[in-house]
Amino acid sequence: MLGLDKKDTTLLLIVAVLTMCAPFLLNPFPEGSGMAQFNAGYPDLMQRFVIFGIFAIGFNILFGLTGYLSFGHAAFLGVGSYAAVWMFKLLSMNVLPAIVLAVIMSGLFAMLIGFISLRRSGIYFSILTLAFAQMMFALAYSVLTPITGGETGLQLALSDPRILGASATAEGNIPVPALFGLEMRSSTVWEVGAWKFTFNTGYYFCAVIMLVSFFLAIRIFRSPFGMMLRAIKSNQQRLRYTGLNPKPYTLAAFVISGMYAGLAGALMASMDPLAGAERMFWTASGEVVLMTILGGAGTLIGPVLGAGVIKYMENIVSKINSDILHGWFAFLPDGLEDFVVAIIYPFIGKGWHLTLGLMFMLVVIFLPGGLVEGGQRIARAFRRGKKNEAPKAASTEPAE
Amino acid sequence: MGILDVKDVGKRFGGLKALSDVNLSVQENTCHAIIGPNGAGKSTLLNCLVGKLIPDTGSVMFDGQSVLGRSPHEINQMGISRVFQTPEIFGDLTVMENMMIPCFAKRDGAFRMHAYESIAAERDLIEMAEAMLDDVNMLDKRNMHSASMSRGDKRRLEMAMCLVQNPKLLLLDEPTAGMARADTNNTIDLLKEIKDKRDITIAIIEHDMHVVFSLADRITVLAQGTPLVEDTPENIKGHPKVQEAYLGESH
Amino acid sequence: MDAIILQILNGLDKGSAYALIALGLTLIFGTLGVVNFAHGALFMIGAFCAVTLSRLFNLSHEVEVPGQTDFLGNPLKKDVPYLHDIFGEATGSAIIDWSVPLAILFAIPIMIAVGVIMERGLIKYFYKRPHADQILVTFGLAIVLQEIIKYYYGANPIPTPAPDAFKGSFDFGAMIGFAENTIIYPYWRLVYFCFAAVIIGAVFAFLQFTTFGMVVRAGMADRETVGLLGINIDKRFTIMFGLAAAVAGLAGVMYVPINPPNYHMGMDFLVLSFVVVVVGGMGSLPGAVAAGFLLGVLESFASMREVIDLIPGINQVIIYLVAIIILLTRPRGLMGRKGVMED
Amino acid sequence: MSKTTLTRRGVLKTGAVAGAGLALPTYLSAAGHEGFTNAPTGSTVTLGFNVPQSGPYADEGADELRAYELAVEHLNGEGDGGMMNTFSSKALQGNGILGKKVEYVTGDTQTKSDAARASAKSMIEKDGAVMITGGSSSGVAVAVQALCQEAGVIFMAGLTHSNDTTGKDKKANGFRHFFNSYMSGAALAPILAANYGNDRKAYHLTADYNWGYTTEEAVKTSTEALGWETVAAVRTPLTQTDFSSYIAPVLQSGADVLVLNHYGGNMVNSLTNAVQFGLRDKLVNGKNFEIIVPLYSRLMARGAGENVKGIFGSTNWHWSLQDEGTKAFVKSFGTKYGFPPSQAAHTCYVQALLYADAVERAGSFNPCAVVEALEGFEFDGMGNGPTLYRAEDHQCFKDVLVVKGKENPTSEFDLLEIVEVTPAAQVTYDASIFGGELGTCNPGA
Repeated sequence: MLGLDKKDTTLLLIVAVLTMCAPFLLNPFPEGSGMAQFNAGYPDLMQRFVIFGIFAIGFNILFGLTGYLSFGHAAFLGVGSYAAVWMFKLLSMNVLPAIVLAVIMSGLFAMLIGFISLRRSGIYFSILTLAFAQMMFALAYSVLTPITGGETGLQLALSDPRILGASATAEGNIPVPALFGLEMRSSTVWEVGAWKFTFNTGYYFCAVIMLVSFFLAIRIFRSPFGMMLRAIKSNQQRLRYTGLNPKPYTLAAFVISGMYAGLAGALMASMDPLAGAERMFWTASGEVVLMTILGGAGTLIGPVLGAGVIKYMENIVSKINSDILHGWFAFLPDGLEDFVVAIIYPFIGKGWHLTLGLMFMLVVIFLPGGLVEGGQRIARAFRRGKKNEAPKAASTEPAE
Repeated sequence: MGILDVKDVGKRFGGLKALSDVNLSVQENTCHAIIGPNGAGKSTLLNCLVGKLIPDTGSVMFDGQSVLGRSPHEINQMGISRVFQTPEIFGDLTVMENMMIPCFAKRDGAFRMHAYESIAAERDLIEMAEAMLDDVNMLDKRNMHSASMSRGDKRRLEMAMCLVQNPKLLLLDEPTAGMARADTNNTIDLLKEIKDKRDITIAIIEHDMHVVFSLADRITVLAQGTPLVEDTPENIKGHPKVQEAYLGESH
Repeated sequence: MDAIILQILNGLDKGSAYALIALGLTLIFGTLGVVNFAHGALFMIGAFCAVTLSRLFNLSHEVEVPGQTDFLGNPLKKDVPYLHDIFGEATGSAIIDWSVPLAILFAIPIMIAVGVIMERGLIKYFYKRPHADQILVTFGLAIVLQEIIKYYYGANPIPTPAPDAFKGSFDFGAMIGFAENTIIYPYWRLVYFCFAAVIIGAVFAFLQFTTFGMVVRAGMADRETVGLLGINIDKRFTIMFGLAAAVAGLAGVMYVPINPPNYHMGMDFLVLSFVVVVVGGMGSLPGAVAAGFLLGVLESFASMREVIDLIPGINQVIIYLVAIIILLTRPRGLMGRKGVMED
Repeated sequence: MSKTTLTRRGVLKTGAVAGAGLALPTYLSAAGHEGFTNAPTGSTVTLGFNVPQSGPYADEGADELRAYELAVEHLNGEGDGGMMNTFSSKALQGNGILGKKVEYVTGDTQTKSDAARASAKSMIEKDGAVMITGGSSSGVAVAVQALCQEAGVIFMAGLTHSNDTTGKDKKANGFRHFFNSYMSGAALAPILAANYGNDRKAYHLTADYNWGYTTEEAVKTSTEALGWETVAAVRTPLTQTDFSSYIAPVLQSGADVLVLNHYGGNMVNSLTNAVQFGLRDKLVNGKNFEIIVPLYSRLMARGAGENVKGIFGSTNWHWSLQDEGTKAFVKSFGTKYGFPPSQAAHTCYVQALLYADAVERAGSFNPCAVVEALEGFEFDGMGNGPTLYRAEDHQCFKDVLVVKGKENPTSEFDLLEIVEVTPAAQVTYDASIFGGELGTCNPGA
């Protein structure tokens, strides 16, 4: 289907079904129950899952295929956001022109930064990209405040001179981003018994774009171009002596992944029309690196998983406070309750960073291929359990 | 005029004279060996031919065009393929993928943005690669992870990758270095077969006299950066200067 | 002229902190080939060794102060350190006053232990793994260490002053014939600079003049060959890691009076120290030191009012700008060797 | 061959299920039938406390959270009632808000606008919070305020000092109790002139972002009006940790006062460095060299240790005030936690109470009703004397404290002493001077 082989088609379909059913899958616990804390099926987080999924998919095209570790990719996310918000301010609240401009702008920035940074390889390349991103962050936060809004971020105002569209709504509010009148923030809620499922326009818009991005990523992975990128990671010398010029290939990969980042930035701005400079700080660049490695660099689905896990930790685990903990363990005798809460407390709520750090370490120690390898091991264990007599041919296949 | 003409090439590294006054002409459809003791400048000369180094003086013409100042991939596109001393292949890729890359390079040039196409759809190239693999008896290994193969297989794969491009000139840099006798003989057989079957020019740098005398049509002896003598294998064998150069090395 | 001397002095001082951190980082890079994102955390732990010692010295019991009340109206209680009881008030106060320099002795064994445990327990399994994995695991470790410190010490900076004898500054300008108050320099920064010079000198001497150092240097140049010689590289690597941790930790201990330490100070320095190491050139110790001082001095110059007026925002980007220019003109940094971390 | 058919059938089946899922729109119900976002339906109402729990301001955030927990206790009729007893409005009954028990959710802003908005959004979208409050920086306050405006909930700002929050970036759904840069400048200048004379040369070091700019501007204008001269103003990067190269040239410039427009970690480090360079022991132009920190925070002052002694600054509130409101609050906070509250805790506590009171008085959680109840609201008994929530910009006008680092602190909390309580009239300004548009209140869905 769509020029994909059977295995990839299955993968794409699974991802499509998962994203389309996310409002159900992420809200497995009934409203008001103790476990409802773990529900992630609200629009903002679902949007973040897919947007950071796009960011990580794009990053993986560069890092997973060519092995070039960019430590400044968040800069393109920032550029995309700024471009999109400026489009909202100046042109129209329609998200399409904003996304188009954001992708173009981030592509141009990626072209320039990539052209210079790709003159070096290895850690030298990483530091060059880091330096560019940090410079962009520092300038955006300070001297470029008139363009970027500085500390408070670039946001919409009632006085924006919107060429196509009104500066303010009839009620005197700032209009919201929309796709030809379909507001990104509008939601329908479906209540089934104690469950509550939210279907958000913005989420589905992002999800569709993510699926398209994912599909394109699969095509790139399976294309001759993708093979060349993997060849670059494997042996640049041989590639050169085989008559291929690695530079345009790496630059193209850099620009493509920069455009993915810009797309993610534009979607962030479309869901929530604000662009802050922190988006470009090195920790943000580091985050996408961690997402990719955590999920499994070079695999198709890994980066999306990694993005999901990190965003889940950040948004769900960080919100559990000691009151909620006491609520959970209220059934225990008092002394034991306090003891259990005291044991768990450092790892949740404001201690969510600790859990994250431990998880990074555990995953990389025990699952060198990231979460995807974990999945493969489980699958293999099942397969082995099912048919012990089957030959072990499957295990020699390269990991995907 | 040969297919490859090296004229007055000189190269210095700081104070060290690596090459001087090298003149060499490789004739079409012959196998030309360059031999010489360690440090004679063989590798430097080779690197000057493929664009890794730029000589200080002189010219290198291939097929009527200068190769100087061109980068390795451009020189490959002109029709020169190179086999390395230790096999250079794409270790993370499968054998078949290793074969497809030169096929694409041959057809599409140094860069093409074929990011949306599918490899599976390139029937012609796949057939081409498979035929070549068949030629080197590696078709059964097509889905193997190439890094996990034996050194001999890697060597054969590398040759196949070069040959599938149908190069005008095949450069071999000590193709049997570090090989066991049996592997060396296999390689010689393989090269002989290639030579007989195809219209191809081969330039080989080699240490192993056995290999050289089994394959070469002409031999150039290099010593201290300068060609000592150039002749047929028969004449080289008994040449006093050659013996002197090689004896000199052992002392 | 005086302004320039002033900024050179400042730069050297800033640079000595950069150089010390980068030195430890490049020891690990160069000898072990490990990208250690937890190096900043080691610096931070060193700083908290000083805080801990100072807290230990200040362990107190409460004594009621007659006639005064606290904010809730209860009788005011004053803390009296046990050291006062043990050594008498004068000696006790003096020991507390000197807690930061004393912390050096306290920190060395702790830092070496931390380094050795880290290497034996974790890093050793990552020598053959891709750099990306090393980054992930050491970054995770850095977060964990940081969070542990935050859990016990809070997020706010903790003031830990230098001994009274080193408070304040001296008028360096007046000494060399400039007008008064043009070039002033705090005593403690002078101490820090000298301290850094001694540590750097000691590390170099250690690598230069001991057999151990020779092997390590050989290992930095060509690890495989040294391994083939049958030398137990593993043990030496462990010691190197301990040494690097100690250097980072000592840099942290002595940094405490300059800026009050907090749990994320390591992360603040991390990116900068990577830039320093890379600008210096991978695997080059002198390169790292030179780059540290160079970037420190340039940063100081960029923060001059006259320069900022000329190029607004230059102080924000100078380090990165210099890094980019150096890496583009010198492909392997100032003194880097070919083939180290280029793949 | 059979395998292929199997897959295809599997796909068809999945497609059918998905189709069925989408074909059930009749069961869907639109949210917010009450006419505004997250209208509380049950016996409880949820408030969102969005404070920094990680990053450099985590301790300040923790103190804010303590204050909120205390406020919730008091609102629900537990504890000693704190400021509810001294508050001039007596609408609050101690039975929750409008009879609904107050519940709360917490989130981590990380002091990043993105993260703050994400956690505020999750409170609104997932937990049904009807009001968001908290924060420890202006960047976050402005970002979250804009979000609340868009979503149709009330935002009660925590610690935010930039003029922008209720100036250029003001929003109808947002309210700020904390004071701002302008007020700091206006309150400080006369005290500075009185203590240091009218003939001073000031050197500014300013954090290079919005809050720094507005503070520098405010202090500059108000001191220059009293005869001071500004020698230079140098911008320092946010990420700067060592300020030596900025501090060292100060003496050379001929300045005799250094103004540190820094907050948080920047302030701790720049002040420590300035004292390290011995600036305060110097005599310039025949006068003692002085340092000024326009915005003081006790929590941060602690980080600078002894270096704060004798240094002037301004603060929103301090626990050593002697009015009834302050005493009641300090007592209940101190009893519960064992140490006195910070100004961040105070402003957050007051904001929570003010919101609850406004809802009681309006008789509705509808944001527009709350806005109406808060606009122009005058109250007392909350620790700052008579206070006005100005209708034009949703900024509180109240007395501003000028404080000085204490020479002989009796405890680690007793670091500041109050020098002067500048009356509200002296720091009041025209609502239009900072631009921006309030817009109209947005009740959301």
